Amino acid sequence: MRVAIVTFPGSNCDYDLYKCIQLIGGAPEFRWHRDVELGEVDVVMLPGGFSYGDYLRAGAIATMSPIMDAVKDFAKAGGPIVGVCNGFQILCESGLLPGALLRNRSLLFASRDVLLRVENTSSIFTQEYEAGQILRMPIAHAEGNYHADEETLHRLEGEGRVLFRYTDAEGKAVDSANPNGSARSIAGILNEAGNVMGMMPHPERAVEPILGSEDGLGLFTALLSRFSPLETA
Amino acid sequence: MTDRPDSTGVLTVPSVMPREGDPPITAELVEEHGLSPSEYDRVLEILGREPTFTELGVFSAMWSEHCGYKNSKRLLSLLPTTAPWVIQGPGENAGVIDIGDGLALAFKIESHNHPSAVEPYQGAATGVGGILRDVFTMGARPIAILDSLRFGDLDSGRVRYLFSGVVKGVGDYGNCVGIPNIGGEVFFDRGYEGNPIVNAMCLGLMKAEDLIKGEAEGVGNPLMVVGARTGRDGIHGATFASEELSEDSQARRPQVQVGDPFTEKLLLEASLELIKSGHITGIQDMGAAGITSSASEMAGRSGNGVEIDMELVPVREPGMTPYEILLSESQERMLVVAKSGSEKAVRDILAKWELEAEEIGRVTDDGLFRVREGDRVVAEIPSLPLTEGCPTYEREGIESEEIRELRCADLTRFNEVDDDQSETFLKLIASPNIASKRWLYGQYDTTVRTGTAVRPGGDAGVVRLRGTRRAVAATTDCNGRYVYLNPRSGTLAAVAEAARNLVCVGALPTAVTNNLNFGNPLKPHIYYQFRESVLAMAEACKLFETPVTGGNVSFYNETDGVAIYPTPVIGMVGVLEDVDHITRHAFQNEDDTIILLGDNTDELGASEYLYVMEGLVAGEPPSVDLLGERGLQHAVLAMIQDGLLNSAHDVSEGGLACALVESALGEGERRLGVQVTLRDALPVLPLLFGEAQGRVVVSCDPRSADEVLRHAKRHGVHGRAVGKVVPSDEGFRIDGRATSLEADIEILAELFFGAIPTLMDGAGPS
Amino acid sequence: MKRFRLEIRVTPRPGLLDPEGKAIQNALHSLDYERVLEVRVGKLLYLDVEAASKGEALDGAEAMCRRLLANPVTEDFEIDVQEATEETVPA
Amino acid sequence: MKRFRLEIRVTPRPGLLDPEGKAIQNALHSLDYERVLEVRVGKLLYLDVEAASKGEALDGAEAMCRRLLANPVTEDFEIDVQEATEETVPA
Ligand SMILES: Nc1ncnc2c1ncn2[C@@H]1O[C@H](COP(=O)(O)OP(=O)(O)O)[C@@H](O)[C@H]1O
Ligand SMILES: [Mg+2]
Repeated sequence: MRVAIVTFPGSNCDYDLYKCIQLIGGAPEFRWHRDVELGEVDVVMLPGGFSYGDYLRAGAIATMSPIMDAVKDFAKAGGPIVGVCNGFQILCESGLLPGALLRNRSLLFASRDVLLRVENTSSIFTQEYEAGQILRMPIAHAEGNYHADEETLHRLEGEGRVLFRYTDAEGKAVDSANPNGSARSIAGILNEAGNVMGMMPHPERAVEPILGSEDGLGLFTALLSRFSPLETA
Repeated sequence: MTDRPDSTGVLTVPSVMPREGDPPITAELVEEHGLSPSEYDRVLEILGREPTFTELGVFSAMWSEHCGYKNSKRLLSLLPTTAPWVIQGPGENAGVIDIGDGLALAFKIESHNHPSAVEPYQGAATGVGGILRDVFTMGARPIAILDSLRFGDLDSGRVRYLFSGVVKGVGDYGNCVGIPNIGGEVFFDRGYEGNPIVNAMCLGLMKAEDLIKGEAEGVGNPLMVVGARTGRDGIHGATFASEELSEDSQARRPQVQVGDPFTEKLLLEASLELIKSGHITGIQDMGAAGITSSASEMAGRSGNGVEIDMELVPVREPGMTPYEILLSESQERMLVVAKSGSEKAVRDILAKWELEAEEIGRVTDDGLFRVREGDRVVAEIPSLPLTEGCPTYEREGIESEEIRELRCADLTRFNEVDDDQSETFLKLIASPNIASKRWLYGQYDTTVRTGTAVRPGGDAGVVRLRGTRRAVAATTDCNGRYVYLNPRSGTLAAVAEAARNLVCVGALPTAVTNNLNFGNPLKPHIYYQFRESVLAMAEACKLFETPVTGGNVSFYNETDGVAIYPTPVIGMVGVLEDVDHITRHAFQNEDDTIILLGDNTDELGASEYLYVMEGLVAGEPPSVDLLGERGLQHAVLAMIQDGLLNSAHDVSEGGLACALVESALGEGERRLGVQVTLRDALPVLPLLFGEAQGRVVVSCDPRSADEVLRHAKRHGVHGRAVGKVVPSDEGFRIDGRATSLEADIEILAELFFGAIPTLMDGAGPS
Repeated sequence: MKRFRLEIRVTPRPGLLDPEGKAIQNALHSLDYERVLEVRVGKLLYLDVEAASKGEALDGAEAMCRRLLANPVTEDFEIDVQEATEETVPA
Repeated sequence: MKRFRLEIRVTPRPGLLDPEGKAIQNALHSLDYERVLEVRVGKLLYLDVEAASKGEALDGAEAMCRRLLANPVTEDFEIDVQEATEETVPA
């Protein structure tokens, strides 16, 4: 599995994703925001961080980067795309995913572990999880409050495109378990075609016991299982 | 610069000329620049003539306390600075130590107290920015941040404003650059009401061979400014001497530096790439006094000279004078000495990171710091006397009578109480100095870079080192109340506590950086505090074999003539040879045996108990037995390395009762109960809440308890099993001879985790 | 070519929660400004541009808002334009 | 008592670094809006208040700006006030 990790000025989880892909036996490659081609890759990942300092709106300026045309073409052609945190914000800002990420309702940056319930296990990203499985992984963001109009939310729910929801340990999506005020406790979603996903929590930070959780691994190994595992660049 | 005569040939250089419009040098102007008459005589001697206005500004900055260390240098020279593992001691942007496996750790702490008092958000943010640059200019990639903060009591709106602004500033900057925060401290006490303390520490990792220094090597090599443009930010206060102070001039010349972490991130990547590329010979952060200090210090260290042209510096605003450009403290800038012929390569690397690099001068062989404005030379000063020639002083130090009285206050009346302390106990748990600091570090990214093995909230932060079995740990510590009441024992306690914290996570204490936050050193009672403190630090660091590789001095922390508590913050780093030794402060299993190492004493002086319950800052702070402390720490490390311990936690503010609560609650996810019996023949208050030093609460499997006690004995440490970990619904219970303390775990958790959020709720937007 | 100063006001769509506005309102109430009934927070952008005419400056600004400066899902925008005079040119 | 709508514009002091403005300007340049010469970013606040008169509303607003809404060290502010009509009352 060859994974292109796109680095924007201000990305700061590119390296973490890189190590994570290596860990599971995939072949990561960095792409720079000024590149115009992605090259021969199986998966594209947009990392977390503060592209362009989060100035204007988180993820907004990154959508103007030269590489984004190639990313959009890759999406159109059905290639799998994962956006984590700032990557999720960029996907929403660029229209590859619906909705927007607003400032956390606490108005504070939120950094802690959260619990997520897996809502859909048929997507190419979540097929290794069990339905209703509770995952633990860190969040670290100031703008993770997912917002979309009622109609969009309705469609997301109806089409099984809500991938993860913030819940408590019992799997209940209670308000106190919602770290940022997201509509319907949404933590991660899928596009209509099923090949583009974005999430605010950081699965790549939950892949080794020493980090406190390995629950993020499933997302990456699910993708790996679709491609020849060891294809080193 | 190419179209000008060879700048290394002395003969072709025109002589120094005052600029048109420069104010005349008068005794008042000299005084406003903070130079004493005898210091000014030294300036005349060095120059052999009267300085220009620009030169006066340069001397004023370089001989300020901040750059020149005039009131601290002599005492600081007494600190131990060497050990086989020290690669770089004091004198560079950051200290560097060997941590094994070919890796080196660069680390340093720095204060931003004054800027944070004026504008908490930007002050704290730029403080973090500065310390990151100190570390990555050494060639090290920053891997962790710690922050050490002090404020007044949270019941004041102004304090809450400062606190929330500072925390947001520290967080936003580090979060954006992508460096995890792994720890630090915050302490609230009226002693810091008008004058908060904001110290930031950074750790960076590199291969030992990648070390690069801030030196201007190679005559003829070009000097380049890289990064942000120069504006009128934070120009030395003395600037105002050049014009009448008016509302208008205030408005036009904001002294506040605005941080841009986005540019910093790019600068970080570009700098590390530059250093790897081999195209540069030196690099230095432009910190205090900007271009002046970076250029002259680089010249001074190498023994060469530099010539720079102010017209070549990219500026943000038109009409800036050489004086302003030289002294501007605009952030996110570096000074680089490139190899001759590598100018384009340097520019290309910066361009890749969307940054500018401009050539502003050259390294010369004449040992002079020369500043041009086009064809005119506006300053020409011998580099070495400028950077090293600042007069240093030893001042008179006398203890304050008033503080001595406080220390000698009679506290025996507190030995009389023996009734139920449950209410007191709950009050203490909810004191912001004891309660969980999650409100604060919940705003800091602690997990980015996927290296953080122990996050903030424990005794010390731990970062694993990828590709090895190793990890590094770091902590900052200082109880200013102790140091206020007794500078000597208070400072010994700070060093001892830092080392103890490292040992509790399983690390061997290795080296120290310090931040000496004090009042006005010209006052004898402040200088007394400073002297006693530095002497004690030297003694403790020698004994713990933790050399001091750098640090920072912040004087004049006073409001309306009242100084903060003397606060010599100890930033200590340690090494774990095996990540399997990482130990946490939280109890892990029901039925584990709780063992107390070290002695309970009847000391109640300077305690959080006295502050919270009586509003008192008084009494003799807990005494420190350095040798006993060393034995304890060796014992704990040995137990951890033998795999005996399930948790280890040092006893500090709030005493034994509070330490037990912290271990029971952990980070709040898996709460456990506690049943402990204490047989000491001690008065109730010191037994429960006294802050005797040299104590650690550990827990282990009951079957290992004997082995743990044997280890303790072998190291001459008093150890005894005091109880066990129980399910949380069995509650929290301490039985003493004359008292018993009981509380519900849920209530404790609510107070412990809820205290600061409740106080900060409705603090308003920042 | 003339120089124009554009004032662009970007505001959250009505109906969208504005926690910052709410927090400011609460803070004002706690400072005893009880008669503050509602607070909404937006973003203000000043753009200095060169253009042949006011109309051109305005058209450019609208395009920039649509493409980047405002998020169509959550924000509305309003633009004022005036020719830059000595006074409006920033220091 | 009448209802007034205050528009408060809070802007960074001239001369102060405005990294956000700079980043937006660069982004606009990369979108080929080369003729954007300068961008400054400020905050926009709409306050609906009750007051006896326009003058009272304005005085109150000034005090609120000084005490809370603008940072006196780094920001300037400007206030416009108008009587609230059906139209200006927010949804
Ligand atoms: N308290 C201290 N203990 C030991 N060394 C110190 C202390 N304070 C400053 N130093 C050393 O003096 C040198 C100058 O420090 P400093 O002026 O803080 O550097 P800069 O501000 O440029 O980063 C540094 O190498 C620093 O490590
Ligand atoms: Mg420095």
